[in-house]
Amino acid sequence: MAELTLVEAVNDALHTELARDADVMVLGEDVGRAGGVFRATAGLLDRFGSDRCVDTPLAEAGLLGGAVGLCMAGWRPVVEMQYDAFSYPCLDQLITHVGRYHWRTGGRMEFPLTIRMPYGGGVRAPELHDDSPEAYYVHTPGIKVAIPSTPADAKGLLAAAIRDPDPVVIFEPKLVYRTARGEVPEGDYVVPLGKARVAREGTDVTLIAYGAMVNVCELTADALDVSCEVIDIRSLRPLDEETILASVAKTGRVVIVHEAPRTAGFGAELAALIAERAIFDLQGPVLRVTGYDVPYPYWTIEDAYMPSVERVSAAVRKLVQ
Amino acid sequence: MAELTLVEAVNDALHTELARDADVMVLGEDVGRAGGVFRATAGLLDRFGSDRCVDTPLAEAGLLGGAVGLCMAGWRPVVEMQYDAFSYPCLDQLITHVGRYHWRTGGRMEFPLTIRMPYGGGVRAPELHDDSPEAYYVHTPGIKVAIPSTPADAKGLLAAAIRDPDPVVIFEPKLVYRTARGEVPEGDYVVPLGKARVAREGTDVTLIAYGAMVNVCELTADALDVSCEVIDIRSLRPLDEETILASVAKTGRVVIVHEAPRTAGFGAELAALIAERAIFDLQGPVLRVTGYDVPYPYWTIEDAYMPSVERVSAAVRKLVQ
Amino acid sequence: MASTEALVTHGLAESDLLELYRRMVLLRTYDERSVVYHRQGRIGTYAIFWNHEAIQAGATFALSGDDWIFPSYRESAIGLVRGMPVETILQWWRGHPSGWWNPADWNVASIAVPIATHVPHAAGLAWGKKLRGLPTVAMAFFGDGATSEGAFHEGVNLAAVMNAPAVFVCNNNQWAISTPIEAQTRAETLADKAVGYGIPGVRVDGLDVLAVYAAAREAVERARSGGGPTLIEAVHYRAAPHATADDPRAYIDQARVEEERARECLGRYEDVLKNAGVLTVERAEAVRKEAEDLLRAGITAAEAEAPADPDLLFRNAYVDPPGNMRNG
Amino acid sequence: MASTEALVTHGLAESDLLELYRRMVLLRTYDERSVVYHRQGRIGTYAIFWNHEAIQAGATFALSGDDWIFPSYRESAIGLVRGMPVETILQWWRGHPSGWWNPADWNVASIAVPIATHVPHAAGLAWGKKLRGLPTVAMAFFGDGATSEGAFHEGVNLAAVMNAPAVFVCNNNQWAISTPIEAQTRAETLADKAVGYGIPGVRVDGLDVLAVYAAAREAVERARSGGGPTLIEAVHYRAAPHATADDPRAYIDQARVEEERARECLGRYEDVLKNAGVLTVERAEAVRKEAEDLLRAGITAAEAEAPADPDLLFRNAYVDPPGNMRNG
Ligand SMILES: Cc1ncc(C[n+]2csc(CCOP(=O)(O)OP(=O)(O)O)c2C)c(N)n1
Ligand SMILES: Cc1ncc(C[n+]2csc(CCOP(=O)(O)OP(=O)(O)O)c2C)c(N)n1
Ligand SMILES: [Mg+2]
Ligand SMILES: [Mg+2]
Repeated sequence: MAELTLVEAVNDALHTELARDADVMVLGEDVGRAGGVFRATAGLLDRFGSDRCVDTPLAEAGLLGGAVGLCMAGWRPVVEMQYDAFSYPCLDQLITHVGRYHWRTGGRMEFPLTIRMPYGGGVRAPELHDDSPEAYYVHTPGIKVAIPSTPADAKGLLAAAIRDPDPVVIFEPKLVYRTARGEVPEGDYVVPLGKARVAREGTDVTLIAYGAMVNVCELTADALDVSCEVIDIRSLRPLDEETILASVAKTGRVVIVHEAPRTAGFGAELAALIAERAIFDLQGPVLRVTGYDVPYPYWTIEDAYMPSVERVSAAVRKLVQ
Repeated sequence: MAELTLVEAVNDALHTELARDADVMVLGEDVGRAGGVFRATAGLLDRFGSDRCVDTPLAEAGLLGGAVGLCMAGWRPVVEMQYDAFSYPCLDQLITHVGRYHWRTGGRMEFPLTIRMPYGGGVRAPELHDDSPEAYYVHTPGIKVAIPSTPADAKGLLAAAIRDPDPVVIFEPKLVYRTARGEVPEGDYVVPLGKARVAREGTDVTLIAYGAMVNVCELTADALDVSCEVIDIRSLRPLDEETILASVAKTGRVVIVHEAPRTAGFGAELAALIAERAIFDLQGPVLRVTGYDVPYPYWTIEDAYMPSVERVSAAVRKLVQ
Repeated sequence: MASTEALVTHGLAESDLLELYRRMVLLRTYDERSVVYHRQGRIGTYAIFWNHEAIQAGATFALSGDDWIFPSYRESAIGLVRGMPVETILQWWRGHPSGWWNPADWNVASIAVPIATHVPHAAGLAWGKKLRGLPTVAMAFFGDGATSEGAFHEGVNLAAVMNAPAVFVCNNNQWAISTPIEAQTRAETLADKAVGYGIPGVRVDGLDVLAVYAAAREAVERARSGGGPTLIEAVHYRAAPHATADDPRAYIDQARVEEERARECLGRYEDVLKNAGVLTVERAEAVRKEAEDLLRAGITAAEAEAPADPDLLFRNAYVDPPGNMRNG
Repeated sequence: MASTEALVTHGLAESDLLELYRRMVLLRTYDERSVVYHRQGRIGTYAIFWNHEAIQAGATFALSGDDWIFPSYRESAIGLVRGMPVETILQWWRGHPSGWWNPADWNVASIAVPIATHVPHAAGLAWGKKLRGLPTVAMAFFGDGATSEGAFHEGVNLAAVMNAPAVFVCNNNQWAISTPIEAQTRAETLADKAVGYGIPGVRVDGLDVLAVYAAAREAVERARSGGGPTLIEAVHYRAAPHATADDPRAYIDQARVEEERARECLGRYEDVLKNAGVLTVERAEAVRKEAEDLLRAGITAAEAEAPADPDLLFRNAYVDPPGNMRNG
């Protein structure tokens, strides 16, 4: 075990997976010479050479489309999108090809590619360095999506994604890239997709979150004298419905938290799941604390946009009153 | 009043709006010489000239990005995307610019553009002519979204969109382009955004849908001896929450129907709204009947993908048992 | 533009010339029969490639079987040149799941419906094979309209930068549905676009199968020997509707179309072969009959197949599907 | 490449030459102070444009006030040439809402953060103004890396096809963060890309402000007189980090950078003016002092401004907001 930050754990996973499997390669803008703008890919170029750690032209659709072709040639590409909002040019390739090509081959050819990107707000950056685009990705058939909140999960989920036979997108919460620190198993380490993590047990209210919002929920649990169960979803697709439903059955009260805009965000899917499968367990409304349906704001007021301990607390109080 | 098909009503709206306001122009692939692949723009080139009805190069991002610039020059562009899935290349412009530029000018410059496109399945077409991408659009801040199901609404909502000061996306259900027929007011006619339509009153179960699925819900209501209220959402953003909540308060039972894949589709948002605001009105789970989380299928089996009277009926029966 | 004469004496044996003829006839027959099948309601909407056969047969003739082909919908039947069964392609147009093949079985990628988005795939495959030390070339087909898309730009640029062994064949039929080439680009030629990627651009008569072959062979040789990608512009004129659903009378000059139809590529090649004494009337008849028989057997086989199992909705979506995939 | 001599005697009055100098000094001062302000924690991450001033000042000097400028983040302060207050731009980098302006007030579009996506906006504006019979020209700035993006391709092509009066200025500083130009393109020059759009492509020394001006003037005149767009490649070399957050030592040869810094554009223009007898040491000092004063006043004004009202989250999102917008 080593104590690593979240972004160091990502780097560790890449080193481990490239060493383990000669078919794995990393490509993206500035992933090579610079080792990535967050240094997530540091050391890969020197260690694995310029065939397996590739600085591509500045073209996200070409990058992801190129990765589709690399899969056809037997590679397992790990594509970095430099930032959340700069992944949008690749959505066309994602929706029309990455999510459909396995189906299109009658289920006969595999596209085991991984897309990873830093995401989320709160980092005092110019616009479009703050987005939480997971809903676009998770709504897309054929795609799997995972979001770690701890260094160990950042390593384990990325390893699972790289080994998975289907395309997987990993969103890494950049707000806690360097502040989330924790023990990370050395060498081979996989956290299977599809298993939520009960970050904290509790009995009165279930707080459901992922990414940097897990920490906000834990801080809320600390701050309140209400027994909160905090569930870190980790894997949005496949989704661990059982863990969620078991917690709701126990507490009967739910607050869902994410940074992304509210309308048709992933929180809506979680609320819909509960409204369908746990309606008779509920003792109150299913509440969401989310980003707003507005452009991500000027950074001096971004704290008013981001779900906070105050906002989550207010939702919890509404339920336990 | 004239009896028109849905696509004729779209064409009527465009003729009316271009005649009414000299700032309105139409652009897209094949909208001019051919009058659109569905003839939605027929006659515009001859009547309004090639400055106001423009065949553009085959480039959806350039098309929408160009429309942003046209707004800056004082135009009100109406952009046609030829098909649902061929709009994906424009998502980057949509998310990074169309939804944000008004905000980016400190709320001082307006971007009154309209995007319209045929959408949805069931038309026995090759792949990527069948998608229901509304969730990608409605999740995007700064954007409004409407989906007509009748010819009159197709005219009135498109007129509202064109006159609206914000960017609006209209999805036109191509499955009923020529089969939905109805009276359409001549000349100026606006159906305001943000008002749902109670397509049919009922007391036992609320069926909520939009686009071609409204008809499926009405047929279900016909087929069952259960009193179904059918709500045609029409406007996804702004959303008429009151009409939905009032119906749920009356029936206590809800089935939400859409063609798009289930996970994080707009149905999830509707279920989440109900789970938050109407939880104590509910007498059963909130059910969704949707497309599946799979690539839209080979067309000989597409009927198994599309929500059908059978599937909606089964959901209703589950609730009233 | 290259001339045919050079080619007849240049590298192609008589058997090659005849095989090329056979492929053109097969494609032509596939296309003509498909239009009929569509009218008869036996296949769905169909994208006609009549008079594009010289480009498709000529360019792919320069490939080895290990090389990959990336077709657009306009080259839906290009797998025929690799021996793909007629019924497979017919089933694609019939919306039957057995029309979807494994690209690795034929080294023919899936039919690309969204314009130009397969161009980066070809770049990636060519690059990926090169990284593995293999001599594989990737050849992508697309139209004149496709050159306006960002995906074309990004894909060709990627291939150029990676020095990937790719050949990009632009079928310039001068129309994108109703949009003429002048509304698509201001460039004098589409081959000119190669300059911006630092790769060779070649313009060739798209109705001259031997000229297309020659240009493709040079490009394939360059690619295989480490010289990187080439852009080939095969110029002709769309002499049929865009697809069965299209009525071009609204936008095209029918007189010009008739003129173009008179210059069609298959008859032209037939004349070349006959003048060179390579093809007899009987041989031509036999080739045509063989193709017609193949088509007849193909549609019979397609129609004889059992309807698709609706469970295929789910079976091909993921290798390892999420548990809730069947919820709806 | 054009030479400076021609220009000194070509069309520019002494007052013009000095105004151009003033603008360069203002931009340089803005940039150098901003790096300091960043270090002092007074502004956020900042994209340095040191030694890009000749391109920004030179190209925009060819515009009239009615013409529009479409900057990328690398030209964040380009509004200064139009008289935009220093504090507006500083506030942008401070994340304060008063850093966001109305483009129509200055005919300067918003700073484009996502690479190349503003290129179609410039095409659309130029086309839209032309449709209204106005003589407006749109000038867009972007980097060498931007030319790889599909949005660049689609935007320039749109402008070309619509014969829109647009001027596309590529700041080729030979790096996109850590990616050198050789990994971006295989083309010999970026101006070569113009060929594929059927428009003129011009290569110019990006450190020679008069050469940039001359190329821009020609392009603007062509655009205004109905000749359509031009692509200008202004060549130089990035002699500063990409941004304050970037440490280029990992990927760049520092010796080369030092060499480039020695050839920086402002001193070079100063020498030209001094040799021509247009600029005295005192005048230069006065211009510099004026710029420094402006910056000092700007940062003071920015810092004096009240913190932003969090309600601005909602106030600028829609003209006519949906009722549930404030739910969260
Ligand atoms: C991204 C995308 N946009 C639009 C379409 C609709 N569409 C189908 S064919 C076509 C024209 C294509 O023209 P061209 O590239 O010249 O090829 P051709 O059909 O002439 O072979 C269009 C616009 C599409 N398939 N994909
Ligand atoms: C679409 C997009 N992808 C990635 C980025 C991240 N990014 C910011 S600057 C930059 C390099 C840009 O290089 P170039 O176009 O040469 O302009 P320069 O910075 O040299 O002025 C990158 C990749 C972005 N802003 N937008
Ligand atoms: Mg064409
Ligand atoms: Mg650069």
